Amino acid sequence: MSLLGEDIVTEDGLFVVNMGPQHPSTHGVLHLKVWLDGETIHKIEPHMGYIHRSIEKMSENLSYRNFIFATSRMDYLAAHINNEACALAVEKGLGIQATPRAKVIRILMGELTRLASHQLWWGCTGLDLGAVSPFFYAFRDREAINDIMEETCGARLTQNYVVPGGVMFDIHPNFQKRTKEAIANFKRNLTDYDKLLTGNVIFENRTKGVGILTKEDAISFGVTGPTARASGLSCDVRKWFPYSGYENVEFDEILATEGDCFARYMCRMAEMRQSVRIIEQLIDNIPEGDFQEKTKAVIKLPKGEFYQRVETPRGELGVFIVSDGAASPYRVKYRSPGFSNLSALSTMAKGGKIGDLVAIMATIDLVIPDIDR
Amino acid sequence: MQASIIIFYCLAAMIIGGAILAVTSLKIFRAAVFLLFSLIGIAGLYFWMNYEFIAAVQIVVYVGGIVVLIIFSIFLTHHSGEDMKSPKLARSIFVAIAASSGFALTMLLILQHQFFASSGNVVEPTVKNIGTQMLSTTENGYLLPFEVISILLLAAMIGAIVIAIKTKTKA
Amino acid sequence: MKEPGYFKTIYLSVKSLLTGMRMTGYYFTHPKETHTEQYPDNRATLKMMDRFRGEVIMPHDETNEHRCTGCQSCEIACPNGSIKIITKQEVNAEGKKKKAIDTWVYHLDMCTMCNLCIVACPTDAIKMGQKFEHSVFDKSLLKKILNEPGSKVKSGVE
Amino acid sequence: MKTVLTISLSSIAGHIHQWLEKAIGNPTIVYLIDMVLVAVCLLVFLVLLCFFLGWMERKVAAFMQIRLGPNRVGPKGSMQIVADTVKLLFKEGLTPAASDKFLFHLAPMIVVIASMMVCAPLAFAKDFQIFDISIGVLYVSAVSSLGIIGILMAGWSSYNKYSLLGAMRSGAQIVSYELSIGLSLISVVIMVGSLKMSDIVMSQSDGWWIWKGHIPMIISFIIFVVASTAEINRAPFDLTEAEQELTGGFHTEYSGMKFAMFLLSEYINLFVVSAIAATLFLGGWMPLHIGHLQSFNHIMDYIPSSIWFMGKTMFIIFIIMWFRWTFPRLRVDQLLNLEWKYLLPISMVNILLVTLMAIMGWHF
Repeated sequence: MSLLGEDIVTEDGLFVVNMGPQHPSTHGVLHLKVWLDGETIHKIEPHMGYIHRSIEKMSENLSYRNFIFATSRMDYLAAHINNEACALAVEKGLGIQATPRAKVIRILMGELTRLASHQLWWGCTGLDLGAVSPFFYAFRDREAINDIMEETCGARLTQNYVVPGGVMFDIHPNFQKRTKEAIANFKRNLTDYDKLLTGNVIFENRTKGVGILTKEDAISFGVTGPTARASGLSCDVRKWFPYSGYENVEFDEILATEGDCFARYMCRMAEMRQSVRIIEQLIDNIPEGDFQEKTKAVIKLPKGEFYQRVETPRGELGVFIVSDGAASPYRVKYRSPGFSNLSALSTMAKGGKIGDLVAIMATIDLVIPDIDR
Repeated sequence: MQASIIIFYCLAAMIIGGAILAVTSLKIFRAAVFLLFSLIGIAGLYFWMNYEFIAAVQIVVYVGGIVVLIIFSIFLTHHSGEDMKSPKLARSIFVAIAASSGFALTMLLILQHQFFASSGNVVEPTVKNIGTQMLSTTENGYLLPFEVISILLLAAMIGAIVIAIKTKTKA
Repeated sequence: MKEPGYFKTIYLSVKSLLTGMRMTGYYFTHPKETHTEQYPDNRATLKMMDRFRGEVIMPHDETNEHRCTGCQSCEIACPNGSIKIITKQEVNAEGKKKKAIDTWVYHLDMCTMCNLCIVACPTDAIKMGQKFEHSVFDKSLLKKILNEPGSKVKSGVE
Repeated sequence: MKTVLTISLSSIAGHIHQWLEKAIGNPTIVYLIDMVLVAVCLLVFLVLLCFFLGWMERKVAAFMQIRLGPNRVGPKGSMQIVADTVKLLFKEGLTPAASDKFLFHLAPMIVVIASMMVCAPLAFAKDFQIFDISIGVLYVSAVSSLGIIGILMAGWSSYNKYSLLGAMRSGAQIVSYELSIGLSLISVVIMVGSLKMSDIVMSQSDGWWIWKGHIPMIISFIIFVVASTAEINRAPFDLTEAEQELTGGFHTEYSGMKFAMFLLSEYINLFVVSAIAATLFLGGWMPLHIGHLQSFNHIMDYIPSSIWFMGKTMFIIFIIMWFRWTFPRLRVDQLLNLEWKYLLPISMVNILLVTLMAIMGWHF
């Protein structure tokens, strides 16, 4: 066995390890080139593009009704929120607003999506840190939410429930009952989560003081979402730029100051509680009325540029549409949260061990199709 | 032929074969593994002689300690996978002469020595006896040799640390 | 915050570990909590959610009539081009020429079940079916013709 | 103690030996046949045991994770592991082109042989032992250190960086955890005054060491279980495999039968470690006896000694599995911290306590 060559061992004796594109903890086809000094990380270079599907380019050839469906495939764990962002951008262009009922349904669905996404993240964090069982507990709770999605939207993951002007059809008669049950169950099961990971000494050791991201770094890398809020950067789009009526709902923006993996973990755990709070406020107060504002069969946006941001479970998703007045957008650009969050990975992981890198990747909650689009 | 004799020859073959391969192998990691076999063979020989305690100590110290340290130091130095250069002929001849004269000297001593059957109190090699003997300071006690031998482990430890420390050349 | 002492650390660590073990132990001793779906065994009784989107189907009534007029709204609405409608000119009883479907081709392999075609259909001719076991060995089997042979459009559907 | 059952494992073994002596006569050949018989029996036993442990692990994991586990092949999925073994047997054994082929093939064998060798001094039942060596405990700790060489060889010869990192981790891990294992073994040896397995078991005829030895023995039992979990590379100490970090560690490149051998050795090690813990602290095959409750003790004697031994071993195996399916994995530096900062100092103090107890006779 000979250890030579630039891509294996550098002249300084640094070990070059290609983590991914097929690696159990990169959560998809992410390729990280890692320079190691023993087990200590010296440098990381993310290589992307393994799952690039040109969603932005595809959107230029689809009508304003149709391009929404493609965004379900970006951040597939928050498909509903992605769809909502696009619909909101189109509504902004048309100068209309969704009906009050549709708005509340969107918030409810969005928060259920956020819960489901955070539950999956919690399970995967446990899995990445070597505990297999959390994954199954998380999936038990996530399954209930997926069932709600299936009942009302017709699909479990890529719902495509949002259309410009509202939602595609009204909620299922069982929706409220089922949601209340799921939320009640989840509130009980949340103590399991704390017992299994939050208080566990091994987990705390693995995450506390690991992968620290300072507030300054978070700002300069454009990090958003719970990852940034754990560093003390207040950036919740739902608070700063309320959409869909989030301004009428009571909830707290979760902030922490440590900026380490444990802070990110606790931020997300607290966000789950906030999501539950929002759902509980709204579930009995869905206003009556139309679920969809009337729009023309062929939507044409006026000439101009429209930008809409929403808060996905991973951070700020921006949809930027340039319209030349035709029936399909001239240019669409998505500002995906995963991409910016990934850029901070190298800074966070430097000086840590390989095990730390896995913990950091788990707590910034990467979804690779969201990064590549 | 008795089973015991067969086992002895098997063990002897293992020791000698392992030793020869360890010296002749050009891959340093393989050499360490062959050395391991040789040491295990020696441990087996102790077992064969019913000196179980010594055999276990042989495994603990040499196999579990020294060889692992050797392998570690091989890991820590790069380029360990390449073949070593074959030694020069002159050097090989010199080593061969040195080794065979050492062998001859040992054999000479063994052959000249008058072996006699031990008489009287044969100490049973039980753990209790070994423990008492090892820590006794009387004439037949082994406290001093025991301590001297522990220097071997110290030397191995220091050697491992020296190899592990990378000299950082600062520009 | 003061760091807890040596023994307190040990006590707290062991306590936290035992809490976790108690939880897994609880589930181990309570097999009723099992959440496994009995999927292939419960095929006979398995009922999907009524809005579940499995594939596009075109319901025909007992007289082999469907509601599709061949307006091609769905074909336009489909983002993936998985619908292809071939129309023909038909002469009806009054001697008027009328557009009707010849073949309604559905490429299941390209479909993403986005429901946009169903929303676009003005006559409710198509809807989403609940079948979800679509695996086949030959890809060409995924190309389906939805209108049954000899079927015609229901009278009164414009 | 009165033998309650006339048919015991030891009497069967004795009968076979006597019959062989009568039939053949030549002591050398009888001895060789005995050895071969023992080896075959041990192999069959261990392989069957590994099948059982594999099934047990899956079921334990499944029930802890609110699912059902394997339930297709055989009753309750019990034949699943057999199906998996058959699959591994027929699988192509890949060898990386740049690997050191000789060591690559040798490594799994060394690992398996080392773990099987440790079985020799185990007392499976009353008077039923392969080799009642006078230094039993020392032998166990010596031979179990051989397995690490196999892991180092596997990691180095695979020509894979993940494997190499895994091997390095395993080296550091095993070398340090052997210390606290040794110290907790010694605490029993101090109490018994002998390294012999049979003596250790006999010394517990009136109570197991975990009861007799008060708190220090309980501490050393816990330390032994924790440290041996680390020694056999099981979660939460499975850094050498660390699927999420090193994609399988030292056995990343192994497939087919050679991978199965690593798996086999993992389960044998699990069994051996638990068996030793059961022998040293829980009385081995010795039934549960409580003080002077003669009738109770008598009932306990009716349960065959082999069942006592296996029952205790399975109990400890279950605990180790329980660890695995509950905890996250430690990081490599925390692993060493745990050993050098907590386990080792505690077990050193514990040794002093045990010695004091032994001298003062403060045990039952």
